[in-house]
Amino acid sequence: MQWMAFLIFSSLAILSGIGVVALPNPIYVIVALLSALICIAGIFFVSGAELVGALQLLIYAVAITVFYVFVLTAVPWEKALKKESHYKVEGLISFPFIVGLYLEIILVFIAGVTVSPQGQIKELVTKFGNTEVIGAILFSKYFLAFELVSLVLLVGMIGAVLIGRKEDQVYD
Amino acid sequence: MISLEAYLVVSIILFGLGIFGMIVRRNLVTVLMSMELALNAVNILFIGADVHLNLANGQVFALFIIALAAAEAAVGLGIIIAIFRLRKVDSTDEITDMRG
Amino acid sequence: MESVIVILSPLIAFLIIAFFGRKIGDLASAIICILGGALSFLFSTFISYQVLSSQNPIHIKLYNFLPLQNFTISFGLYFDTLSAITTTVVTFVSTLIFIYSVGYMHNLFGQWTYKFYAYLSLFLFAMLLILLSDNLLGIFFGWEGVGLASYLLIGYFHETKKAANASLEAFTLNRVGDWLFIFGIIYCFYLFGSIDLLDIFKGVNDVNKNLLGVAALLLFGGAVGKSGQLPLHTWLPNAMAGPTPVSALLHAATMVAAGVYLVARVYPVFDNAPESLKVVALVGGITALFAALSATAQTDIKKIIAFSTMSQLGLMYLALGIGDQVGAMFHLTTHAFFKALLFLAAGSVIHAFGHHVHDIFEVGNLKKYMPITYGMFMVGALALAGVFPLSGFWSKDRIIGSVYDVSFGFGVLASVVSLLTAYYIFREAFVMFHGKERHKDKAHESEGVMVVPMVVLAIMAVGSGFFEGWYSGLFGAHKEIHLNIAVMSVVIALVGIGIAYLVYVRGLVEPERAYESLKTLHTTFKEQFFTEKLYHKILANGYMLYSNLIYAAFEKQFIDKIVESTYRLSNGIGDFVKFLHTGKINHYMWTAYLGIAIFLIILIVMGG
Amino acid sequence: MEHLLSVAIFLPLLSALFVGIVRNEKFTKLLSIATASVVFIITLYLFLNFDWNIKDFQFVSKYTWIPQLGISYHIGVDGMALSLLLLTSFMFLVAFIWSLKIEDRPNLYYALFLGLFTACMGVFSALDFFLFYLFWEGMLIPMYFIIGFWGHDRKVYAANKFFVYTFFGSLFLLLGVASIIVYGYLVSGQISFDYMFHKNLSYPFWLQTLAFFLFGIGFAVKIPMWPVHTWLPDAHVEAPTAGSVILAAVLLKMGTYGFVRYSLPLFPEASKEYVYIIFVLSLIAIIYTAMMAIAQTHIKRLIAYSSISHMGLVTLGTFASNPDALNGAIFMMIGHGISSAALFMAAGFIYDRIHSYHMDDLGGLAKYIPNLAIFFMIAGLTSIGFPGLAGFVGEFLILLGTFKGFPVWAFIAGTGMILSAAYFLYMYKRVMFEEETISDYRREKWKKLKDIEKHHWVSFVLVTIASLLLGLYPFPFVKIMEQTAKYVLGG
Amino acid sequence: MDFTLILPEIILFIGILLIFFLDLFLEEKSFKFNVFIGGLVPIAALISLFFISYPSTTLYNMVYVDGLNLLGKGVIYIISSIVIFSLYDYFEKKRSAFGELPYLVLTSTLGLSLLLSSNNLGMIFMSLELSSITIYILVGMLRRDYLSKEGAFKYLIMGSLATATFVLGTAFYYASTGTMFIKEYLQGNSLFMLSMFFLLSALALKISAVPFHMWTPDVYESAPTPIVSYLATVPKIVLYFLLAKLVFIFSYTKAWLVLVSVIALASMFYANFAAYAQTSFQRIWGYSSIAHAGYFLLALTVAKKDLINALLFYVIVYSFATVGVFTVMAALEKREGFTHHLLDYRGLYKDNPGMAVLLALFLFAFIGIPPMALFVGKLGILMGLVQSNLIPLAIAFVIASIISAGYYLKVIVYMFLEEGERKFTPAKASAGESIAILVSALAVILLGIFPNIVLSFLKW
Repeated sequence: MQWMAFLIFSSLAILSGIGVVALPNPIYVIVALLSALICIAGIFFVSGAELVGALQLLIYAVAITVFYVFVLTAVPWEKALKKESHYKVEGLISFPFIVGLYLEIILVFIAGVTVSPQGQIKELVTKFGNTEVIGAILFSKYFLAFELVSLVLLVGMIGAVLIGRKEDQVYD
Repeated sequence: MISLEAYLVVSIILFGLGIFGMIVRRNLVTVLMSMELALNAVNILFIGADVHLNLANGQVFALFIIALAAAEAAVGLGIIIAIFRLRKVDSTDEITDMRG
Repeated sequence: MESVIVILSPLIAFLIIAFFGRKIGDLASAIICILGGALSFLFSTFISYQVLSSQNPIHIKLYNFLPLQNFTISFGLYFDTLSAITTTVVTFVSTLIFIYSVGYMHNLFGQWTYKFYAYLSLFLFAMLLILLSDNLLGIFFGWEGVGLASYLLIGYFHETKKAANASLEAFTLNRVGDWLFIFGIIYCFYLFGSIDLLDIFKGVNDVNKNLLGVAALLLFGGAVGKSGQLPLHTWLPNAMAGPTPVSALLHAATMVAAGVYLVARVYPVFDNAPESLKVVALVGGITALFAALSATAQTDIKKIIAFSTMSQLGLMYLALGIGDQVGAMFHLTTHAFFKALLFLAAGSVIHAFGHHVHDIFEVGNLKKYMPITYGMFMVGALALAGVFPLSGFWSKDRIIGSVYDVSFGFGVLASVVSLLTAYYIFREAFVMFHGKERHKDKAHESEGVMVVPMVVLAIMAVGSGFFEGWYSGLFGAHKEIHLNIAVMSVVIALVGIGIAYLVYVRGLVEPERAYESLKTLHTTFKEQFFTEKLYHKILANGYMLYSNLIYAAFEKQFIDKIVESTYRLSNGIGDFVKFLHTGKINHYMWTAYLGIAIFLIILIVMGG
Repeated sequence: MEHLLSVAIFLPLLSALFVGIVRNEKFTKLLSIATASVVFIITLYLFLNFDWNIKDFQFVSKYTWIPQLGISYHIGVDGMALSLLLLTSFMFLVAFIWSLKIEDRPNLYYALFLGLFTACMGVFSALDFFLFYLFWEGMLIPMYFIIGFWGHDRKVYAANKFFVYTFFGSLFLLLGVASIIVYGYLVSGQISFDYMFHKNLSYPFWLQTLAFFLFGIGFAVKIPMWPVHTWLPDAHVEAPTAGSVILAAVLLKMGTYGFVRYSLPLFPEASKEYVYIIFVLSLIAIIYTAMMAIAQTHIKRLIAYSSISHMGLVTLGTFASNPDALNGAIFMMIGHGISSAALFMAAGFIYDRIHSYHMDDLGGLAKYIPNLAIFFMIAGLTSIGFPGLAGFVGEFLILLGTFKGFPVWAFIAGTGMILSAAYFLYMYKRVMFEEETISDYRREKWKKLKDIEKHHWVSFVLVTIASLLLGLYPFPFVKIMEQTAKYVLGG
Repeated sequence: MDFTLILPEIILFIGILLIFFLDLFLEEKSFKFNVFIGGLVPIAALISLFFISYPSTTLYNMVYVDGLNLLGKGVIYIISSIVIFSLYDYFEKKRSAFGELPYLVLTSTLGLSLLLSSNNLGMIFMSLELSSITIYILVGMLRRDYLSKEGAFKYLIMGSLATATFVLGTAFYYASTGTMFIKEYLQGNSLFMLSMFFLLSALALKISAVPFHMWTPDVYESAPTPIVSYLATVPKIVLYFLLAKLVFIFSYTKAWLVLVSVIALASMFYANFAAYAQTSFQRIWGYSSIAHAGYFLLALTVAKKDLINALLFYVIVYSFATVGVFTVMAALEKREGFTHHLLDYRGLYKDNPGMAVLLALFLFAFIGIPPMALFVGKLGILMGLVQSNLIPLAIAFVIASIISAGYYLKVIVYMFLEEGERKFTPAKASAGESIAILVSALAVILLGIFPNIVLSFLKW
């Protein structure tokens, strides 16, 4: 069952990913990206990472996609359609390398992955629930990092405003 | 339990697609979107590793990545808008003032 | 002390003239120069007297020059019979020629002529260094010193291309000799562990004969260069571009004879390496013949005498080579007198025409206008030809006698040379002083200051031969005169003179017609068997051509190009890279991705 | 007494600072000459107080500097270094006097020269690799600007070529230094840049080989040896006169000094093993470069090539592994310094007056500027090794010493005597003689030529006196180097 | 919980907030004041460093402090401070006097400062990204300047590639070791190798090594010059400190040596050649920094303490020299119509001797002439390479250095030996710029003569 769900989500995600890369119209690309993100969130849910999955849906699927849509309206996307949406030559040249990357990853597999499971999160999760456990880690060990995340988001916001704002509104 | 290899394969395929998208896309916004895809692909691997290792640190990291992707997208889109304002261009072959 | 004055007085004269010559004027410089020479002569006479009377060489250490690992080179003066007498002769002749030069250079006074006297003093100093040094390096100092003086004096009229070229040639060819000489010194140093003459004389018997022969030949190389012997001879005729007193002093009486003196000085070395002596004899003999033949075809007043000098020096080397050291030295002495006399007389002729006449066929019948000069020249010529009882007879006869003792072949050669000598010198004499008047300008007899030295030299040229016995006695090498050879020599000389007389005074054969009919031969002789052409055209020009070629083709186009091309290559690669950098963000990604892919391959190939 | 050497090294730098601060032309010139004189007197004083029987370095001062890297401020001199210091201070004095009349940015000019002065003094007295390299490279910048600012038409090209070429060499030198320091560290567990420390180590042959070639590249470029010599003619041609003087008289000596100070004592076996490489290059330098010299029509280029030729003889003597030859090589460095300096001064004077270095534009000058002709001749004679002048003693000792072990090489090298005479006199003839070949226009123009002025006189006379002194009484100068030779050759 | 260990970061953070609110409440006129305060904050942080007792760890081992990273912090505070001091005049002249500037720079410094102290890849990632995003913004901060935006975008995209590869590497690291702490892990494991590889790629991109370098010249050309002086130095110092840590866990893999040396060699030679064809002085510096990345990476080929020490010293002095150069350039750029085209530098010595001399000083330092400090760095790396038996690399280093001399000299030639055609008004350095230039010049010379000032801190 788990496998089935995983396979479905992952193949959908990959399909959507191909859509992100291949579709010409930016609007369709957003839709494809959204679909890919949702599928990835599905993978998260399948794997028992509910919190991350939920946040993925919330932040990514909603917030960021809205961003993109917003920008695409600001930057008239019809203009983009008048041109080729892809660099064909570059695509052709780089495709073998991408495939090469995949093959190499597979080769690495053949060489062998040895990972020794060692944690006891499962037990904790069953005791307290996923979100609590994550929260506990986040606010103990990764407290500082979490603060940094907030700072990153703040800075990102400031930056977006600073750079993106209309310049003639600022006095000289 | 889904094996780590499966997560890895999906993750790497999506990562590769994202990178490929960054190489072939012409529109600035779509380039940025491909970047999002690549970033998010890695999350799968973290989750897989978590599952496999029986730990939760990867999920924390995945959260960081999501937040970071948001911030980066914000800044990136801000820059795209600024470029569009200044030049009315939106594709990568038009922002090649600096070369050589 | 006296002995130091001998060598210092010309040096002091040189310094005074060099520093103050411009202030005190040319005449004063000349006088200082003469004083320097005279003082030197006086003291050297005194020293010679001391040495000869006491039979003890005087050896004075001056100062330590150079420390080597196991030996310290120090400079010193060494007066023995050989050096003392030669010094006296040299200073004597030099002083006379200095005096003569006052008259000769008189018309150039006011044009920095004090330089001339500075050079002359320098020359005398260097010459005395050769004669008196107690070690080989000191001799080498003098050796190069006279080379420099000769360079400066030949190039005295440096405004002319001819003099400039001649001086360059002289110095360069001398340097070839010096190159061999200095290795001779070095070789001696390693053979004997010392370069002091006395140490060398002491050690000659203890060293390997073959190695000694090499050392001897290297030293002889220096002598060859200095004496203008084959094959380093072409500079000597060309050196006549200098003022005549210079030719007389350097290129007849003293400097060129330094080579002979050197061989005589280190004669023990040669003596113990008999093979080397054969080379000396051979070189001397061939040069003697070669130069005599060349002289017969020359028409330049001074060049004939120059070739004669070369020939006579060859004879001296021949004498050294067959073992008659004393004969050679005695001939050197007499030769100094009569050859200087000849040059001064020739200079007198040139001076009479305001330094413009150089060809013997430009003048004629001068005996009418310049009787004293004529007389002097005749005395010199007779002495050179070896007519009894002039000095040339005694010295030359002694050599020819010795040569016949050793080898009949060389003897014949010497006789032939004598014949030719008599012929060419009298050819010059007769053409210049007899025959038709070919000159246009008015000739006049030279003034007293020039005549007096000539007369003194003439007296010496006539009389010095009678001291042969005394001279030989000093060295303990007395030699009986072979009457038959003496008679034969005189006859040969007279035959030579006769031929010249018949051709150039009697006009028995029209010279021009003779030249026409013997054109090839004549040209060959005149061109010194084409050796000069060979050296100038092929060796020197070839060297220049080759140098220019290598410079243009290899140095500039290859070595330097490599250096420059590195810069061009850098720029070229830079341009190419610039072309790759398109400015498209996709390309940036692509490059980065390419890198990742390649590095992954490396990673997998290398393994963990 | 103890710090006298340090004073001599750093006094010029101090003066340079003063020059930069005060910026008064007269003060600059006066201060520079005073500095050079003081330094010269100090070195002379050291020279006179030097005990030539002691094998060790003298006037040593040593202070810890960078303990982490084992670097110390360690200076001291032996006979060779002291002679070269004497030469350096003397040459700078001469160059300063010579440049008295300079009008273009004199403050900067003297400041750069003073900086160069310190670097040169430092190179010859440093006993610590780091310190040595500091001075070695330190001389690059002032010289670069001296050529670049006061050079002639192609000054930029020449300056860059000089800089990059020398830098090329010195980086290899640096690599060599690094390798021996590291070896010392691995062997003794103690990192030390000290010369004496490394002198007492003995390196394995492979390291000697490596370091010998790395050091060799560095020194060979500086000397310069064939075939890395092409920067020198260009640098000389374009440099101002005083720059050429210092370049030829002092800077080139650093290379051979390096060979004697570092290559020979530190890598004795490699020096013996690869001696023939050096010999072949030296002989090529002697003969080939002499041929290049005679092919020149540019006076300075000719003199530059003659420098290379003479330095070939020096390298020959250096590696002949014979004390006499080594003494000769050191002596020849000094002799060549004096002669080439004088030659460049003469050439520079001709350029000042006639604005051309080309022999085709010159001729018959002996008639118009006779005093220069005299000094030019003396300089040339020194250069071609005329006995009684400074050039000969070195040449003689080198030939003498080399002859012992390598007679044929020495014999061939001796042809340099002939060739050098040929090219110098050929040049002299074309510049000074043959007045009859020049055009009437020039004759008229040159009648008004001014002969050498007072400061030229002083410079020339100083150089001539030095040349005569060294040529006629070399005894103390050779004696003082005797221990060096023994020390270097391990005797 | 010992918060004194992150005292400097706290000070920075407080400073950031302070300026943030100052900027909000004060008028535009307060820009200079803001900058002044901003410049003081790192100094305060620097002083606070002396109150930290080390070595010790805190916050669940997420933050650790030892002598080495205190040194790194000290240096980045100094550089941040002088960069902030130097930037006000430039931005005012460019009419981009954003009050946000000082605290953005401080934010980046804060991130990097934490990066120095952290041992955990999660922390490292977040702090690195904090600084990166801030720098993307700073690059695009020139008002009405299209190029600045283009540069920012290119940097952002390339930077996000670095982010992606970094997280991929972290994921592999995590998957193979089960922890995000950097520590020795000697089980040969293909996932671990991949993590090494991707982390290396990401960091190589950040330090602009070939083939991840393409953004560098563009960003250097387009970004505001004081910001270039920041982004060319502070992140690099920190990243090399990080790499110095990573080299000890990764270098036992066989591929590490090969990979790093290939990247290093490619960087050195590619950049040094590419710089020859450049006509813009800024781009030359871009390539110069790529080449230096190559030099630095050479020192990371093997885990040798001496080599790492040499590297860190070199990076520090390199940073001072770079700050000096870019500050001089900023001072020059303030003039009307100055474009950093090499032709604009002609005759600089005539117009502005002081600037030209200082610039030449830095240029010679870059060439590697003693007594400038970069020479000591070069020497150290050479010695380390020789010590590690990597003589071919050492020779390559030497050759690359020689090649690099050519284009540095070209600039010197333009400045000193050629006459300018265009005339500019004389450049005036503001007080802040003067401080920056003097501090960096002093550092370059003083550390060259007395490198022990820094070396004595490099003890582990």
